[in-house]
Amino acid sequence: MVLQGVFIIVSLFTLLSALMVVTHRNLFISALFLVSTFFGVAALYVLLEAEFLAVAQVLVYIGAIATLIIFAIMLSRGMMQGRTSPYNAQAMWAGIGSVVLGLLLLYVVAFQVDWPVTDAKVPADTISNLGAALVGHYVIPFEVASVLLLAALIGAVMIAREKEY
Amino acid sequence: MLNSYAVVGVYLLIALAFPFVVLYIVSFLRPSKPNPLKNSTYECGMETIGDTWVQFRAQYYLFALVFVIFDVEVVFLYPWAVAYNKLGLFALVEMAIFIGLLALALVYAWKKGILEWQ
Amino acid sequence: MIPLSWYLAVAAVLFVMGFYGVLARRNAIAILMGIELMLNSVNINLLAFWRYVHPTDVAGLVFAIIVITVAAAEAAVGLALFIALYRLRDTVNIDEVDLLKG
Amino acid sequence: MLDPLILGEWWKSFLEGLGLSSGWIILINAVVVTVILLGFGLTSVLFLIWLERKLAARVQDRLGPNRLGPYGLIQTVADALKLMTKEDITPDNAERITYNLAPGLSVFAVLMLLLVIPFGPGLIGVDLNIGVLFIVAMGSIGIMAALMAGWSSNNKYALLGAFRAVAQLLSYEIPMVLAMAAPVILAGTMRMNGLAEAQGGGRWFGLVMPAMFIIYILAALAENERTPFDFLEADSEIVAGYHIEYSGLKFAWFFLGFFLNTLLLASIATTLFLGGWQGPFVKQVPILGPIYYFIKTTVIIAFFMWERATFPRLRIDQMMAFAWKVLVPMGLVLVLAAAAVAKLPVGTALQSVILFVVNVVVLLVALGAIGRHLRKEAERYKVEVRPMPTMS
Repeated sequence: MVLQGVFIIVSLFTLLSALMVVTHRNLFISALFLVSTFFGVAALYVLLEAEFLAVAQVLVYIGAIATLIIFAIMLSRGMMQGRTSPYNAQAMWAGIGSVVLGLLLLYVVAFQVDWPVTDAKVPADTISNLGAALVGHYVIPFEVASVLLLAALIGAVMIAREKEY
Repeated sequence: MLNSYAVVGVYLLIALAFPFVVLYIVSFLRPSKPNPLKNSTYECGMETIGDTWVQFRAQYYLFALVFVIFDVEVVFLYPWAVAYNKLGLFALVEMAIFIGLLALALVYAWKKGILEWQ
Repeated sequence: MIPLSWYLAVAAVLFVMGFYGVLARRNAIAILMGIELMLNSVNINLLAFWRYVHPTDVAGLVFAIIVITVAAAEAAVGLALFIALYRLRDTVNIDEVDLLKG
Repeated sequence: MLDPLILGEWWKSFLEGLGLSSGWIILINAVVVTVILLGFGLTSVLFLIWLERKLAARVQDRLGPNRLGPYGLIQTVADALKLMTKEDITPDNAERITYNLAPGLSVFAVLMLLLVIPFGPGLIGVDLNIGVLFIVAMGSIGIMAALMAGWSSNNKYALLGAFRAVAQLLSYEIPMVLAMAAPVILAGTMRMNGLAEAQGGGRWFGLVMPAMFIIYILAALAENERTPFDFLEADSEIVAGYHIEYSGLKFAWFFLGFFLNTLLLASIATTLFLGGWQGPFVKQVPILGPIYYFIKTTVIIAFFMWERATFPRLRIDQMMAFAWKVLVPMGLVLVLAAAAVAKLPVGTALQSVILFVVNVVVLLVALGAIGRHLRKEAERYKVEVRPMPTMS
C-alpha cells in the first residue's frame, strides 16, 4: 500500500517533469526539468531495488550528461529566449502521433500481454555479482564500452575544437 | 533493502524541506524595502553593459567531455572493485585493458591541448 | 508489491513524451533531451523486467549500464556536433539548418 | 558495556512495546535519525565557523572573535541571527524560482551525505550498499545548484563564477573517485561501515596507501574550494563567484553548505583512510568509537583550516593541469597497483608493505615530474629565483 503510494507520487513527479522538458520554451529551464526527471527515474530504480543503477543514473545522467547539456546551452547563446516558437511546423502531427502511439503502448502493456512474473528476491550481493559478470560473462561489452568511450572522446574533441578549420 | 531506503526517503524529504522552510519562516522577520537601485545587477556600481549571455568558450565543454568519459568509467570500476576479492587474475588484466584505453583517451586529450587552460 | 505493468506504463508514457520532444521541438539540444528521455524509459523497462522476471541474474543490470554508457557517448558527440554547427551557422534550430540550400 | 547501540535497542523495544505496526516504527525511526543527524550537522557547523576564525586568527597573530561568550564561542550564533534578520535582495533581472531554489539545493546536497557517515561501530544513519558512490552522486546535485545559482542571478560574473566553479568541481571529482576506489578494492565493499570495519588492527588504508590519501585530501580541498584552490573567492578575478547576487539567509545557506562540506569531506577521509571509528579497545568499549572518530576528523579539519590560513592561491591553469595531468594519471596507476598487489600470493602484512612502497615510489615520481616541469617553466619565462632579502 505505502509502496504503491510512493510509486504513484514518484512517477507523477517524473512524468510531469518530463512534460515540462518537452514543452518549456526556455531551454535552460527545460534542462533543469530534465535533471528532475532523471532524479525521479533514479527513485524508480530504487523502488525496483536496483540501487546501483539508481546511483549510476544520478552519477552519469545528472553529473555528466545534464552538465554537458547545460554547458552546450550556454555555449550557443541567445537560443534560450523564447523569441520564436520552440516547436517546428510538424508539432501538431507529432502531438497526435505521440498520443496515438502512447495509447497503443498502454493498451498493449496493460491488457494484451501476461508477463511471466516470478516471486524471486533480489540477492543481497547483486553489486558483487554485477562486477563479476562485467569481467566474466559480459567481458566483450565491457571492453567495447571502453573503446566506445575512447572513440566518443576523440570524435567529440575533433568536432568541437575551435582551431584547425 | 527498501526499509533502509525508507529512511533515506524520509531524510531526503526533511533535508530538502528544511532550508526552504527556514527561509519562509525567516521572511517574516526581516525587513524588505526594495528599490530599483538596490535590485539592479551587482557589478561594482557600474551599469551592466551588454547581455548576460556572453558566449562561453568551448574550453569548458571540452573539460566536461573528458570528465564524462571518466565518470562513466567509475560506473564500471566500482562493481569490479567490490567483486575483486573473489575474482581471479583475469579480472585485473581486463580492468587494466579497460583503464588503459581510457588512459589513451586522456593522452589524446593531453596531446591535443584540451587540458591546457587558455 | 507494485505490479509490473505499472512500471511498463510509466516507461511507455515517458517514451512517448521523449518521442514528442524529438518530433516537435526545433532546437537540436531540445531534441537531444527528448532522446535522453526515451533512453531512460528503455532503462526503466529493462530494470523492471530484470526485477520481476529474472532478479537472480544480472543481465538486466548489465544492459542498463551499457545503455547509460551509450547515452553518455551519444550526448558527448551530439552536443559537440551542435556546438560546431552553432559556430558555423549561428543557429541550432534544425529547420533552419538545411545544408542543401546552403 | 557503554555501547551507544544499546540505546538504539532500547528505543526499538520501546516502540514495539507501544504496539505500533512495523510501518510506523520505520517512519518514527527515520524521523528520529533525521532529527539527530540534522541537529548534529548544524550545531557542528556553528562550532566549525568559530574554530576556523579562531585558528586563522592565531596563524595570523590576531585574537579572533573574543567578545561574545567564553573565547567568543557565541559569536557564530550572533552572526547567524544577524544573517536571518538581514534584508534579502532578489535582483530584478533574476529568474525568481531558480534563484530561490539554488541555495536550498546546495545545502540539501551536502546534508544528504550525513546519512552515510559511520560515527561508531554500527552508529550510522543508513549503511547503504552503495555508500561510497552515494557520496559521489550527491556531489553532482551540488554542481547543479551552482549552475542554477549562476544562471538565475542574471549576472555575467555569477555565470562566469559558476562555470569556473563547475569546471573545478568536475576536474577534481575524478581523482577523488579514483582515490576512493582503492579502499573499496581492499575492503571488497562499498558500505561505509564495512570500510571502517576492514581497517581493524591498525591497517589504516591511509597508512597503507599514503599517495592515495594525499590525492584524496588534495581533491577534497578543491571540492571544498579551499586554498590553494579557492577560485570561487578569487575576488580580484571574478568578484565573488556564483553567489555574488545572494544576500541574507540565502547567502548563509551557501556558507553553511561550505562548512558542512568541510566537516563531511573530513569525515569521509577519516572513514576511508584513517580507520573511521577504529582504535585501541574499541571492541571492548564501543563508546570509544565515536570519540576516535571525532578526534581524527577534528585533526583533518584543523589541517584544512591551517593550510587555508597559510597557502596562497594557485593559477587557474595550474589548478586544472594539476588535476588532469598529475592526479588522474597517479590515481589510475595506483588503483591498478592496489588491485595487482592484492593478488600477490603473500600474507596481508607483506602486501601492505609492498603497497606502501609502491605508493611512495609513485608519489616521488609525480613530485619529480612536477619539479622538472616547474623548473622548465621558470627557464622559459626567465624567472630568476633569488633568495628573499633578509633584514639586516
